[in-house]
Amino acid sequence: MIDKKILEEHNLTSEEYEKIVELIGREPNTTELGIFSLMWSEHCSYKSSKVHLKALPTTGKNVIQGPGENAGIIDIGEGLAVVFKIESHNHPSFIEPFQGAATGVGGILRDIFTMGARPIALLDSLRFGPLANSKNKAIMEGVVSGISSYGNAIGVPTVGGDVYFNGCYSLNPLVNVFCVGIVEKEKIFYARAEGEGNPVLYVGAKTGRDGIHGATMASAEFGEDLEEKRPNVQVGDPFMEKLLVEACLEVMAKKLIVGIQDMGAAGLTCSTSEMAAKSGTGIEIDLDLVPQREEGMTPHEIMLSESQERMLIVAKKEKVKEVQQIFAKWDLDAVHVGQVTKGGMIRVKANGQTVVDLPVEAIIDLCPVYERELKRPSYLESAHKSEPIPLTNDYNEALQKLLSSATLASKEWVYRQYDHMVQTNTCLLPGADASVLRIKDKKKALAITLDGNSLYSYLEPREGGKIAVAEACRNLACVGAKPVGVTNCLNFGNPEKPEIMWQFKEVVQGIAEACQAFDIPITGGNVSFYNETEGAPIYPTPVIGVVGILEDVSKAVSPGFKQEGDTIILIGENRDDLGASEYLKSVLNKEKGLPPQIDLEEEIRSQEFCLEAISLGIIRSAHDVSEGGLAFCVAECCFLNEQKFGCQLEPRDELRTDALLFGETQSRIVVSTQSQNVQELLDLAKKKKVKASIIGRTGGKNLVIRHLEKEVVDIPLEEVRQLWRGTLPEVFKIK
Amino acid sequence: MKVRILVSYKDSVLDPQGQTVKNALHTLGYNFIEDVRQGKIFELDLKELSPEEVEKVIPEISDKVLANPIIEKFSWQIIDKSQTREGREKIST
Amino acid sequence: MKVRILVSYKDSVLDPQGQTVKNALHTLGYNFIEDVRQGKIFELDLKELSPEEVEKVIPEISDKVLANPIIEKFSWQIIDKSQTREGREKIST
Amino acid sequence: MKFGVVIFPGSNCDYDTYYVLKDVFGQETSFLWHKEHDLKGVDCVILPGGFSYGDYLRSGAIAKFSPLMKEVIEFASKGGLVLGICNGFQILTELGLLPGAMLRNKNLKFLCQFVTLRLENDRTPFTHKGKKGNVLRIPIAHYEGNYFAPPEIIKELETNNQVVFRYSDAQGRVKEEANINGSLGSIAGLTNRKGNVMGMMPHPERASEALLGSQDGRLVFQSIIESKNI
Ligand SMILES: Nc1ncnc2c1ncn2[C@@H]1O[C@H](COP(=O)(O)OP(=O)(O)O)[C@@H](O)[C@H]1O
Ligand SMILES: [Mg+2]
Repeated sequence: MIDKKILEEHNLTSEEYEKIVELIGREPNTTELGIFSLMWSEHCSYKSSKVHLKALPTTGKNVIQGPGENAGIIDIGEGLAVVFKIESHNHPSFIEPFQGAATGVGGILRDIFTMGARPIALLDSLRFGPLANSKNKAIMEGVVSGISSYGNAIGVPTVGGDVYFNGCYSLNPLVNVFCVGIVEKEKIFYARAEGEGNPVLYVGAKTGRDGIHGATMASAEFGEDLEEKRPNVQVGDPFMEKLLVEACLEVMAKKLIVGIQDMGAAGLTCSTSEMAAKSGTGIEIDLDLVPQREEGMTPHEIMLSESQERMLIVAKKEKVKEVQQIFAKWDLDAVHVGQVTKGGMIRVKANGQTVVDLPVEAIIDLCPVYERELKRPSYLESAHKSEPIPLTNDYNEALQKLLSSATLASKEWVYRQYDHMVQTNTCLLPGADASVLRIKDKKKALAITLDGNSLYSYLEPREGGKIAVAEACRNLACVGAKPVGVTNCLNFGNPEKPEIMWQFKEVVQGIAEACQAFDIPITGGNVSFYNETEGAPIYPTPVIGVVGILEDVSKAVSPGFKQEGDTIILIGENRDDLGASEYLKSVLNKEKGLPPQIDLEEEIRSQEFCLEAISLGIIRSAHDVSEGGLAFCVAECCFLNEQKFGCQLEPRDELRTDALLFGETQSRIVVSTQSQNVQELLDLAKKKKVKASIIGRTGGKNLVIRHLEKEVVDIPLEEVRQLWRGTLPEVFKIK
Repeated sequence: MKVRILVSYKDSVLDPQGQTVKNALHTLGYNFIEDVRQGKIFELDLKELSPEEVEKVIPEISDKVLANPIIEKFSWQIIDKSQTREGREKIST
Repeated sequence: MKVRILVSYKDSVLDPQGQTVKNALHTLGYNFIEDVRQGKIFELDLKELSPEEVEKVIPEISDKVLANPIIEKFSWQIIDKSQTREGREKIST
Repeated sequence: MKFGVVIFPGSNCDYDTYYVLKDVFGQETSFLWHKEHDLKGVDCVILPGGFSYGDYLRSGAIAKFSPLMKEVIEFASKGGLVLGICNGFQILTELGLLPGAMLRNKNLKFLCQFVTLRLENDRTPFTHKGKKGNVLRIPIAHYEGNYFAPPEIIKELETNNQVVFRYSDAQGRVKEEANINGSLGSIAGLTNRKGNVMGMMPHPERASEALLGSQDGRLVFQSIIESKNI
């Protein structure tokens, strides 16, 4: 008998259970109930987010595949397409940082190569609690080495990402991994189970009792029972995955198969039912044939296992031998476990008995959808209440504090653990605004970036959503690339709470608005709810991944100043925007105020100007102004030049000095140029209707800023550079 | 005194390292090997502690620092010469 | 039968991992720990072999595959339940 | 010059190396599958970087048993040119074609970054286009690249002038701060006694095109290509 307790264990409500009974016309057995529990979980079904995600623009003339497949696909011309997707692995990374993060990388890689694409780059967006706490430190150390161990071994470069620190992530780190692949247009593959009688093959690792209920775990808060949820963590095997990549790409290139799907969350259950659903067919499998790592596994366990590095393939009937030979070459078995059937049923046998007999439609399409209650959270009022910000009289010290805050400090400690050069395409290494990857033998290149400031989204969710998109696009503009497609990972608290749902809706609206303004499609993404531990939610954290195209790779621009004596020009305007700034947070200890308000029209003009100036070859460096404001931006431009010279700035705005130095007004870019190009640059700015002001000159050993007739900053560059570079290594020093 | 702590994946957890070693050994013809599990070992030199102290402190250290109880298990032994001989320990040179 | 093979750096080779563990333990206040060396352990399940066969084959495998004789040494033991108990083996759960 | 790039199941710099030889240098280049026994008549065998078997045990420990390695050993013993890059270097030491072994990097972390190297021996088939004392900027990407050998071997290496590259600062000074992974003698690359087998941890194939930020790695490939003349 199914009682309340059993339903609770399966994370199903009694209404949901009644609906199941109605749909299948009988009571489900326990294996079937497990299947519904997984497939109707928030993680797999998007039941709370669906209604809001509709707001996102998903079409465009270059979109080959929008949301709904393993990854999105954009046509980039010359017969090529770019395939990309982002995924979260937050809960597992908290429980077991190393393996949680590693298997996150493994999972997103499978999403890309199942589409026939060779993965060419990974990026990671990480959020941790303050490093003064040794637990957070251990989580970060484990996560970074987990990502590095998997990505490096498999030979996909991790070329960028971002890391932010905030108290809200202390018991809830975020690990979002973004993967990009390239495929020839006519070689794209989909998760299809077409052709009645076609064999279903199981390849890759054996099935064990791993992560049973992982998807349900990602669909519930962590509470007291954390310990019990622990065994849901899997160990990644990048070597196995490497074999899978090569073998799968080979059978796909030879067109020996019909469709392919990885077994990620919800394992065999999800792969069989999704493949069948997309093709209007059914699938029949025999669990006795499924390779198993442990003895005595029940059908329930086999169907729900989340063992990593497994794929399900529907092969062409007459090509099975050939498929198996290719897998054998890579020391892998391709085991024939079932076939495609007519009639839309998932039928599973074990020991000669039918243990699952469910209509695909009930599992996938008829899952409940919720329009949950919304409520504007009450914290906003007090957080927005304006209060005087004390003026400091030591800006040198303030800048040093900022530079050595974990969020702004150099992330070299992180990315030097990642092989970011393998595949020899990385032209702009991590450290730039966006990473640039050449496409061998082509003139054009890809530029990729990730962004998402959750403090903005916490203090004004809609603005935060907009800014995340705008800043990611601005990062691309700074290297000379035009955005072509967006993916997003939305990390939030418990959607059953009206305040969280409101944050979600607002952020999504903001993202939608910005994507419409930029006219770029969202081709997919991921929603991670229930990022709460013992009732404390994380800040709403949208992470935006954008892929762009650089028409001529040789014109890529990097953020570091290039030569002494160059003119420094600020694109955009300095305003009094200290609310929600990193300065308030790390120097004055306040997470308050209104974030900067973005004018998307102004933003687009700034970016278009930057792109044109780069294509004309009249700027030598470009770096956007974001967290830390103008002073930090210019400091980074100095740090990133190899000759280690400083600069002198004298901006003439009538503003509070702290706002001028550290305010986070949007749509600003700092560029540098040789004196002979200054006039052309200013003329172009006029033509493009953007504000451009000469604010200083590169050179000297110090970073000097004058404002309102006073020298407000004057520090030896090498000294602060050591501070900025040394912050994370100092935290993680081996004693 | 010397304590040896062995840390390895729980039996239900996949051990890719052990699997790879097993496959390599099979390729080399050692087919009588049915399974391999790989783990870590820590040899600790300690100040002399009472048996009760050891009983308390070693599991504590293992749980807190050496093993991740979520996926790993540990076992430990006090090593003394006589036992080692009994255990037919051999050091290759 | 089960054989356990322990592989660790030779004493002449620096063991930074062991050092790091030792330092971590000291930071946590376990100051009575004087030294830590870290190594690898392999647990092999074998078909029943004669004592002579084991004597031959285990060192062979260890030398050829499991340990790199330039930097590592190995030792091994046949594990049987009774010995394990003597060794005061404890499995945490 | 005919090149062969060996593919182990977990190699991941195989294609990078192939691309440089074939497309950048225009050389006849083929892949050599590790399970076969055929060197396809090449003049130089390259063991590329990567994680040949996942490297769970020790880097290169399992690759040394691949069928093709028999042929590689024979080829080397007859004086054929063999270059091991990164994981390839680790495999060469496991095979015994080069002395020594690799420990984990001294900071116990994977390291991926450009480093500077001083060229110590310009009289090998792999470096004769350079000059002793040249400073090269080439990236490394490894976890186990901390070269170790017993003192008597190190002495022998020095006496026989087998050390080819050492980690140095940008001015070519060899000092402990520049010895990024802790290698004995700051050794980044070495040859066998005869000089026809070289292993190096840095990746010359990642520094052979201007677009990638350095062309210093070309020295190695150019030297091999022109090695028939020495
Ligand atoms: N987790 C990470 N993994 C790899 N690279 C990272 C990571 N975090 C930051 N980086 C790199 O460090 C540089 C600075 O990051 P960030 O300050 O977030 O840049 P921005 O604010 O311009 O987006 C970027 O080049 C980024 O790719
Ligand atoms: Mg930026």
